[in-house]
Amino acid sequence: MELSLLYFVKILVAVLAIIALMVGNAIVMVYVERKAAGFIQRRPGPYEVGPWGTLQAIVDSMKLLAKQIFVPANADYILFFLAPILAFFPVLLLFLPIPFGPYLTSWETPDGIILILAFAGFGVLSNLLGGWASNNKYGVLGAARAVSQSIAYEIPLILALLAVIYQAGTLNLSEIVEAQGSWPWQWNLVCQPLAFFIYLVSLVAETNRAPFDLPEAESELTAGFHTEYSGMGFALFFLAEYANMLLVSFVCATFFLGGYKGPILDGFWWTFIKAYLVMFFIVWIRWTFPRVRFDQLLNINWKWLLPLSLLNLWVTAIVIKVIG
Amino acid sequence: MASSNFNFINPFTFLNVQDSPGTYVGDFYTDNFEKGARAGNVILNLGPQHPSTHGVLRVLVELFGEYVLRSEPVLGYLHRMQEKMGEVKTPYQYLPNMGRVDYLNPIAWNWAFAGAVERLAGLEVPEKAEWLRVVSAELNRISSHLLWWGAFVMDLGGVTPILYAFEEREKINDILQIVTGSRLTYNYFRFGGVGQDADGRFVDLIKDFVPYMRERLKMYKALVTENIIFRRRLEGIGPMGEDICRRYGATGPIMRAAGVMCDTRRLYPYGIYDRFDYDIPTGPTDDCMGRYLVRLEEIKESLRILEQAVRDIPGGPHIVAKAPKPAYKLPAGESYFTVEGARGQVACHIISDGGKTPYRIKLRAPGFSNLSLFAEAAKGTLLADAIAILGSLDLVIPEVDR
Amino acid sequence: MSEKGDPKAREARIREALLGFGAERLTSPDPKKSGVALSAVMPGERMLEASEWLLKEGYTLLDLSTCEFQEGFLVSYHLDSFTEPFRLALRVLVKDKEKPVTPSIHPAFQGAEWHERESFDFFGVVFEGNPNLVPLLLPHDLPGPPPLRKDPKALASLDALGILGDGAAKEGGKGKEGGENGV
Amino acid sequence: MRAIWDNIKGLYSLLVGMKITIVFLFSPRKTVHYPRKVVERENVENYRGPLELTRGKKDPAKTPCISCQLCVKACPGNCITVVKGKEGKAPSLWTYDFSYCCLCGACVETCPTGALAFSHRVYMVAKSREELLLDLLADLDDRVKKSPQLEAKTDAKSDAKSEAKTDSKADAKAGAPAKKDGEEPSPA
Repeated sequence: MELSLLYFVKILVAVLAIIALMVGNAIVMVYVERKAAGFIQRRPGPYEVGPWGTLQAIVDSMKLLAKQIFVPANADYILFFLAPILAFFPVLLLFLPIPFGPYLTSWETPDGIILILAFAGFGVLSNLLGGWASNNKYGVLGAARAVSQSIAYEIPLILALLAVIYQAGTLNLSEIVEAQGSWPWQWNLVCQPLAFFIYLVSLVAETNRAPFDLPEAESELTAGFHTEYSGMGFALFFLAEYANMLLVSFVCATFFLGGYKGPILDGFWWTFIKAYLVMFFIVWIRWTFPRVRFDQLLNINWKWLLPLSLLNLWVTAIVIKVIG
Repeated sequence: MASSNFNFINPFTFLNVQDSPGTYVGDFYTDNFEKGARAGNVILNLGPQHPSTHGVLRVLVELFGEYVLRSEPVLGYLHRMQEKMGEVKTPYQYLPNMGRVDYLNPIAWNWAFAGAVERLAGLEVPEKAEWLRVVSAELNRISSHLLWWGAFVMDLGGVTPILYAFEEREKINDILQIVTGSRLTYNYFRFGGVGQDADGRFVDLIKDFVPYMRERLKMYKALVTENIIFRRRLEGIGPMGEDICRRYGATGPIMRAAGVMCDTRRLYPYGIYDRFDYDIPTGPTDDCMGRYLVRLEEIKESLRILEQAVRDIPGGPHIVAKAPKPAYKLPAGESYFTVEGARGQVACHIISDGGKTPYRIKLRAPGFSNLSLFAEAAKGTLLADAIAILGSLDLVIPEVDR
Repeated sequence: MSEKGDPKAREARIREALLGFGAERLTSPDPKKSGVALSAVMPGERMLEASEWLLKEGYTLLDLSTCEFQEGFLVSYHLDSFTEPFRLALRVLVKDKEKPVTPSIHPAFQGAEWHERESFDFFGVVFEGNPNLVPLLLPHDLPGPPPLRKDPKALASLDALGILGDGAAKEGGKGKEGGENGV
Repeated sequence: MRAIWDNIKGLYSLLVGMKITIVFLFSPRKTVHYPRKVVERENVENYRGPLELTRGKKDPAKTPCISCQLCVKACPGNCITVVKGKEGKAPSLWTYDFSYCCLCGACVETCPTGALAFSHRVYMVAKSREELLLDLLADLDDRVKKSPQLEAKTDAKSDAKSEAKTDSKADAKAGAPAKKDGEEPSPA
């Protein structure tokens, strides 16, 4: 793969498209989430701004842009401002190897999933910095929770993906999609149900969403690591959260739900439909379940998910050896 | 410190501050609390503005990691000196204050004060008024428990159930509005009766409400009570046995969850409670789950009382013929009247010297005693558990602070 | 916990015990009229012993209601056992108005800590032995005398009200506007 | 072993909870969307809003108030001011500070002539404290202008009921914004 001007232009266009996708996704998801929350709670949700409240998210983001950024006394200035930026920008990179459609991959790389897993760790770094730098005890507690949660759940997440990687024999995301068929029973969901379940649980924990939203546990730590953030700082954290959700949903769609393949007419729409179904699932459980406690959260990981994912990996390896 | 210029600081300042007490200038209570703290432990102010302290309670906690070593509630952020107000107003004028002491369970407070005055003055209450009192008190108990249920689940991170609880609460508000005219701070009782008689719609709505509520309780059970996350969060958390309850004076569902059948309705029957057939639920366990289950059972028992009440409605006037006027003077003497509120024993102690206004009014708030137990129950638990214990005490801060 | 038995025997037992702790003016007012079954004036220094005994009997401190009279501060401890309808009102009369001090019952009833702090806030009665006697409901730097103390002219006499006697109020103290301009 | 089985059963309980919320997601909303819809008339009728002067039995345009000041004395919040007029007993000024009112009803209950009643203004809005200082005589004049004849009480009730029926019918037409309730506008 040679580096040419065309190649750079392609990457540049891809990055711009990804930024547009992330911002657009955040706006859509804020609306969907609030509307879904409203409907689940039997109230209309956003209603007044625009038809059916569709402009609510845009107006909210305008408000956040215009808000004063408040810096607490004794906060660490550099880190305080660096943290939201660090939360947002690495996610850009993570979208590069995702195959949205058959030919719609920003950067076709043989080890795409390695890239994603390697840079996914940046998110928690920003949480840690944000909580630490804001000189707030809630923030520090939230940051500490974020780190141990993220580190713990990365392991079963990787192990669950590894089983699929064994099966497909490749680290390239497009090839993983190609290894699956068009019909739902040909997807990895069917032959790797346990891995799918483990991945589903871990992705909720990795994105700090309820019922695993301990770093920002509202009723305990007010807002956890972003307690002191207002205006754009908060907006960037928010954006990063939704971008992370979108990313793990795309990875989920790619690995387990057949990616861009569908019963009729393969294409990027299938990826989007599947990813947004996963997103809806995340939203749905957020408004259904109470939050787990921190030691329970770690127990679920170390006592259940980790052994199960190891078992799954082991069985997969044996089966592959026997069959292949 | 205004941060107009950039100040680059040592990132370890945070720890250093903790190592040398006195660097942070806390207020009176923080300093007082800090004296007992071990160096290196974090002292955290939960509140007065905190999502799960329900109003303006402030709890100082000393944390080691996430473990609560010590805690001390700091009250007084909503103190309104209700007892002093009672000494400057005539009893009749003081009655509306009772709705404001505990805004979630005003009927019990109405009853406590009206009962104490009636006891002192020797006023008889007509049968119809007693019926209306019982019905409104039970409806109010259900609505108070419903709001607690929602808020408690919200403390544990489940945001949705509180809005389901509000659906039922709105129905109860509709019913109580027929007789009281208001939806929150009811001022319904009068000395020697109640303010307004009920009409047919009142009874019809109650008849509709009882089966509806039973159906909803099934949904509550499936959605929350049997949820594994919820159960794991509550089972075995914050045990409060009979001994600790007695030492701290905790009453109501907390004491009943500890297995003591303490209920003023049974022990000192007031109103026409002795006519109805109902059970006093006592908890299977004395932990948060036990307290939760006791309260849900109490909703069922209140529904049973309502069901029996609408079957047999007495006639007659809703207030005595010569009801006390606003300038009514209490006879000299003392009286003590207790009522079973949603949170425990509500009591009113009146001393009168025969003057225009009462000589002294003491309001016994159940939440006050229940909260004093928190410091001991939360010792050594995780922060999240401490929040769950705080929620399970069912606090209403205006009532605690009075 | 106290055994359920004959109410009269129980009353006799509690009476006897309270007399042993130095109770005076033991009366049993009609519970229907006053709300308490047994009222007694205790010497302050024996109150802790009495409450320890009552805790063993299964009693609970309901509240602590202080009131100012001409004779001093009357601290009423309301206790209940919840197993039988027999509520007690134990009173301690703190006679010294300049320095009102009485021992705390915190070692027996830990819940009394807050009630005592509340009385300290409102009346300035000091409870010796309370581990944390700082203002609870009022600000710690509230100027002026405690808010529920009354104007000396408006003070009623304890005997005239008859609340320590048999409950029958005598004519007295009538016409006084209690607390309207209490200091 | 039992703990493991419990946890697996617990997963089922999570599915039950998810089923409940997804059913609610697709079931109709419960909110009464205020500017477009209003609550039923029956619910408004027993609401105790700010005070209003009733209309006299003999002369519907006059208040039966005799300026006896009993309500002023009874009020715990001292929010009523009544000034007696020069001719007769009728008041010349009747103001009432709603911001101090606790809606306890002491005035209504003490009034010897029944001149006071609670209005049912659920939708009253005030933008400043001054707007809450209500002049009840002016309010009475407004109402008299609107309907000079005093309707009999039973008529008013049946009227309200029929209106409530039309309201509920309008509500039943799915989504169609119900016509505005016949509520009296709040005094500005």
